[in-house]
Amino acid sequence: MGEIARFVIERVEILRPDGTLAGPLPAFAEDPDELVKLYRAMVLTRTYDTKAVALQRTGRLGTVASSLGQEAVAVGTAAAMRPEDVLLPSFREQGAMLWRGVRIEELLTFWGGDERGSDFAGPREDFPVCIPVGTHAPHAAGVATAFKLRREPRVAVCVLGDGATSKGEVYEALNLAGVWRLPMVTVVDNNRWAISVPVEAQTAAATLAQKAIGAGIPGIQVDGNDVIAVRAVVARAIERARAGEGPTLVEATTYRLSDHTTADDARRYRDDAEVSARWKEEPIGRLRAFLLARGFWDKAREEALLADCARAVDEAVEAYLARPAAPATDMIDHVFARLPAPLSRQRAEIERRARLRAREVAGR
Amino acid sequence: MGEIARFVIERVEILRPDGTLAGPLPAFAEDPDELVKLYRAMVLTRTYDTKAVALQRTGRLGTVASSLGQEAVAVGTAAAMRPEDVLLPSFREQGAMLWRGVRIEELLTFWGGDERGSDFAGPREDFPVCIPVGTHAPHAAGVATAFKLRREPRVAVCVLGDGATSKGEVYEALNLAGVWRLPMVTVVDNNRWAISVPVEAQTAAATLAQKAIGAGIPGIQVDGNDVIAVRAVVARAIERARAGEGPTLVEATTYRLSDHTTADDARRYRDDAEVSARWKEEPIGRLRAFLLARGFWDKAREEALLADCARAVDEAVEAYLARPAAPATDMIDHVFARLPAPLSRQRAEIERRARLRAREVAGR
Amino acid sequence: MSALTLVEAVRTALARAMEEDPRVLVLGEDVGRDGGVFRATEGLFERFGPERVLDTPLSEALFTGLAVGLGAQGFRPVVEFQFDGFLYPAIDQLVNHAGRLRARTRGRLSCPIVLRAPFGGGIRAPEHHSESPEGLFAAIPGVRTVVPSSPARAYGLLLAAIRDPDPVVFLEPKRIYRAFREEVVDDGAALPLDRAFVLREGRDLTIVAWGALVREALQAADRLAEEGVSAEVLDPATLAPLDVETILASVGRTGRCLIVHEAPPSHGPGAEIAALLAAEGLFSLLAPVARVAAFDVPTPLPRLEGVFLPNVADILEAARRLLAHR
Amino acid sequence: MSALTLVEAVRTALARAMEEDPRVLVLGEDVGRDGGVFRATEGLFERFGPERVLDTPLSEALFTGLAVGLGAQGFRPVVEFQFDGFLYPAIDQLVNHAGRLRARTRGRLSCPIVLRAPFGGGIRAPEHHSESPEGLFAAIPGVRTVVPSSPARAYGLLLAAIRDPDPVVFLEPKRIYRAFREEVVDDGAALPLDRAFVLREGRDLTIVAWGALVREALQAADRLAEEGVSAEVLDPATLAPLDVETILASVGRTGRCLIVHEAPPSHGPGAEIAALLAAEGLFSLLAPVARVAAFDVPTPLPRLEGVFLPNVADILEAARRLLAHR
Ligand SMILES: Cc1ncc(C[n+]2csc(CCOP(=O)(O)OP(=O)(O)O)c2C)c(N)n1
Ligand SMILES: Cc1ncc(C[n+]2csc(CCOP(=O)(O)OP(=O)(O)O)c2C)c(N)n1
Ligand SMILES: [Mg+2]
Ligand SMILES: [Mg+2]
Repeated sequence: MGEIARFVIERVEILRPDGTLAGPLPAFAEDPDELVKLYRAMVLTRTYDTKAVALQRTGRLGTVASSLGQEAVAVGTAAAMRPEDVLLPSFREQGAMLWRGVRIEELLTFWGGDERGSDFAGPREDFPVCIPVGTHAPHAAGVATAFKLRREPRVAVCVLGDGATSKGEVYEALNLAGVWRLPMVTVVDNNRWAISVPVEAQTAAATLAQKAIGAGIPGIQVDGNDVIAVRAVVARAIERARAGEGPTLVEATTYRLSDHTTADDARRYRDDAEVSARWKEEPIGRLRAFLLARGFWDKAREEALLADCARAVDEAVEAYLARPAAPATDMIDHVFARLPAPLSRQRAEIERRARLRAREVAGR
Repeated sequence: MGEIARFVIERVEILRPDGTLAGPLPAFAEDPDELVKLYRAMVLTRTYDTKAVALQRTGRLGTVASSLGQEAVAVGTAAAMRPEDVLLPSFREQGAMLWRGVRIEELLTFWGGDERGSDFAGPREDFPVCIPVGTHAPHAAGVATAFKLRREPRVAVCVLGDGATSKGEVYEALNLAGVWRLPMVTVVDNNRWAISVPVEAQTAAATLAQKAIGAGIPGIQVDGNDVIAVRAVVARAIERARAGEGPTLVEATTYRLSDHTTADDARRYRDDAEVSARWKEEPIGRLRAFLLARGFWDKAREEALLADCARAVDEAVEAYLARPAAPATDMIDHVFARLPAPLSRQRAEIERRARLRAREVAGR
Repeated sequence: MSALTLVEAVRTALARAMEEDPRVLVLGEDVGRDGGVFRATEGLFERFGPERVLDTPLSEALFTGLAVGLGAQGFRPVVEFQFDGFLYPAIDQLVNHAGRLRARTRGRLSCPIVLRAPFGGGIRAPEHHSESPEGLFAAIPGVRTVVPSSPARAYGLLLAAIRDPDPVVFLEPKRIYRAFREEVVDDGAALPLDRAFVLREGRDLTIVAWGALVREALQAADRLAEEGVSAEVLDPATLAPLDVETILASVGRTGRCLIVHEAPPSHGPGAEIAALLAAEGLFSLLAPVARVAAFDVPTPLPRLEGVFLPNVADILEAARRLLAHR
Repeated sequence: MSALTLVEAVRTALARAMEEDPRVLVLGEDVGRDGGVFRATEGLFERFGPERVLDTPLSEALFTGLAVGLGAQGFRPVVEFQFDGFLYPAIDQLVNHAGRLRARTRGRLSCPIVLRAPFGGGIRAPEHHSESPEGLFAAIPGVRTVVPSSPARAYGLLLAAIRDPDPVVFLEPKRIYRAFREEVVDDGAALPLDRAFVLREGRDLTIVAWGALVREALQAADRLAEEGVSAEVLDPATLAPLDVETILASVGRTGRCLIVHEAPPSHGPGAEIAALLAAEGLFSLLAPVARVAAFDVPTPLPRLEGVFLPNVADILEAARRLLAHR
């Protein structure tokens, strides 16, 4: 009986929950402006999330998934990317999407039930929100394969949850990325819950980073409530990938402070006490404490930021609410590049039904 | 940056290719009768495979997948099981099926294109051959869950190939087995090829045993050309599972000496030289050398065995060839426990069409 | 006897089935402590414990295959899919294993499993949460596809599905989960599978509808009655295998058939019913067989869903067109 | 110009498409050095190299999703599935992503992919190697399902499918991969998608068939001609979206329609065609719309396959029954 292989999983922590340092700062973090940018992005994300939940509660938006407490994963990941990289988010990465240039109004448009919200003016090659858990992992492998075949120094970055690591295609995509040495970075946003299922009921694996081992690729864990650490670890993975050294799996450990979505009531399955305890670790207060301690931040700037974020969100909400619905024929006009002849009858039927609906509404 | 988890993969070898010992014999192997049983089973398997290929070549059997060179994996695995355990084979485990009491005639019946071949008289709860690669892994998890819920000391044993380890549901089943601590043992028959795709093109993982790590379960590699080692390692995994200690993944490294199936021509994609080199490691010669060296075997016994096997196979072939086809209505009568009323018209139509076919044949 | 919503009827049937048969298990995502995202399994975890109500890891392909293994071992797993849009990974296991395990082994092994899922649109839900994929399932041999359309039928059909020794896909119209109440006697009486329900008798026109749209069909029949038209309303309930005889008999009498469903029009059970009439009911037809359905496009997000989904006005309009044929 | 078998025509079209457009990739299991288990990709690896012809790890769900990612990036992946029975894991990606990526992003991203698979029975193949699942694919909005029935149509339709900017499932009737040769000009001329082919004109009866059974339909038409019956033979080729007009026009003239396919009868394209006639061609019908098909059971293993699969005798018998209606 002899040992034939050995594997180690490491964890990176930089900023402690109280804002003090647990390890050396990465180079980018020496620039206070960079840190403030990260801070602003997290605050904007939280402002957006809060507003989106409120809009849902008042019937002006569909179901939404808040990223409360997880902002560092999304923002840190996006900040580690270059514009020409491609993001493949799941449904809780608004922080990353906003960083990359998706507009608040577009997010609202999508979650308000309108496909036009995924026609981003900003990152044109980024994927839209992926709702079926984990099904975008193979897309990321495809995007990364495209980059590799074209010899472009670009990276596909896929973000998915702890629950998603139970999906077969996520493993399959990691395995492919390994054997084809693809420029693909997979960030597992381990917020400890998949709706009501805690990560301990999802897998017996001690870490989610070790999901990489079966794919023959490196896996690493990072404190996902520390935006500096997330950005540093993901950046290292991305640069490795960009340099042709292959994929990495990054597990970012965080906590879902909100309900799963506005359709969920988390008190049915977890204790308030657990949630309160986790509030102490959330990423925004932590970075604020650091910035304050270093003198990079103050109350005035905080107030100005909150006002800015509120204004940006409010303006977007107004624009979103004011936008009329698309014509009903949009549902058929964008399915194929050119409407197949046999569908032209159905297009006419859609027009007819839309007119009937308009009359019904008018008739009431 | 700190280490938070560490994993080791080990490999077990007992009998060297030349039949000498690389490690201590397990207890069962001290009994020559046990070893001879294993030897006989491997020889029977090879006799069956050889005959099945010949029958296919002469149009008397459908496509078949020989297990030439891999007999130790199937036989060693089956020998480690108890009758009340459940085997979930893929399509190359005739050695295991025969050991467990499936009759040669039944195997031929199935591969001859007749479902009655999977209505085993022997191991009634064993699963039939699974052709869609890896799709039986979740079934094994289901069978193991049944055992666990009923608190029965039984184990589900799933055998699948190196190619199958790329299938998502195999990972999913391993992960479930881990988190539910199921009495399930998965044996990966790593014969280095998935049709024309070598295992190096299947995964970047250095071993297939490490596929266990992401599922949080133990993984171990064994020399799959050594029936003693396979039986020992699988038996240990099974007894662990039986004792409630959870699942294990066993990778048995072997080599597919034959074409993938009778529909394949392996010379299109691999060198004869590679194959010849691997012939030196095949399991039957290796065990024979050991038995001969210890005086447990001789030429007369060998000849008698070959004659016995040939006779058993020939008798089964005769019975198989003599068996008339099932009535055509069998295709509908076993779909549901009771024929749903709406299908009774189709049943009548099947009868009608069968009569038409009989007339067509008669008319020629 | 009490007035239940459809989702309560589902829950009541699940509890009854678990009570009467220890082999019945409930599994899926969030079916345990959370009670399912629609609360269809609420209270079952507390009542039957973690060995009867199992939250699985997040994979539909996995838990479908898991159910096949459990079923082969004699359990009767009832698997919840959270939404219609997550049913598709089940198809591989349904076609390649569930639908043929009995046939493949000549009955040595079998597959007494139920896959339950909420389906259909009209609740302004996110993408992938408003699909009507019944056609994909109805086309799978060896598997029944059952769609209830009221609390009482949900109760009786779900009990039948669970007790049935073969695989059943059970699609629950989520739009009417809580839309109305109906008296349901929790007496364990199952309703027959493979049999269409004649919900209203009529002479001039047969409306065939299933799922959430049965209500609209009945409303349309009421309105038509006011106009002096007598519409029969049929709910096939088991979409496959389809109760051919009841449909043929009805249209044989009325001479007109309108098929109403939320799924896209083409290649599904609506087509099958029309095809049946074209093959075997042709000479009793007084008017073309019409389908009122969605469109052959991906389900749009909620803002356009009102046009995608058919409603009472569409049914009435189509009915009147058929009635114009004399 | 040369006489090619169907599988050679597929290979010729693949080579042509790869030659003319560097974005075209071939991927799947054993498509590289092995040239595919049916040799449809033979020689491509040697000619275009390992960056254009890629053997993937063994997973259909994976490589379907991989193709979606490649397609979104502007590649035109042509994915080979080894057999029909392994197509089902693709359905999740097809429904939830491939068929709606363009609609979902209003055209910002799209999905120009082709999924090729041999399909159908009659070659005495093992379990899962003789399926006709075209109905499941035809029912997916946003995805075309195309079935060629001769070498020339395979060549022209595959070129069209590859050049088309949207997803296509391309099902190749394996039974006739090498059954006969046909002149195929390798001039890069594509055939139109979404259009049925009138393979033989006739007055008394329309036979609609696709895939391997087109040959049988034509043979039946020959036999009927000997009996003085003039049968028109249509091959829809693109099963979804279906060329409604050509079918309606034909049956409008002949008054009789016989639909012939290898798939189980219910809930598929055969039903859709019959439904179409019941809706829009009713008053030109002189006889019931008949389907000659397999049965609603799992595809049996080869020993019973001869009864499962329809043949010329079945077509003739059904045709004569329709012709008895005057
Ligand atoms: C394939 C699939 N199954 C089920 C669901 C319903 N669902 C939405 S989110 C979710 C849990 C996801 O958990 P995780 O991956 O940890 O992501 P998180 O929600 O925590 O961000 C489930 C089950 C889905 N969206 N997709
Ligand atoms: C899901 C699926 N895809 C494709 C195939 C076709 N096929 C049959 S065997 C095989 C390779 C299997 O390789 P491996 O798992 O290593 O098993 P081995 O044949 O070597 O025993 C393939 C691709 C299949 N049977 N199932
Ligand atoms: Mg989570
Ligand atoms: Mg192999």
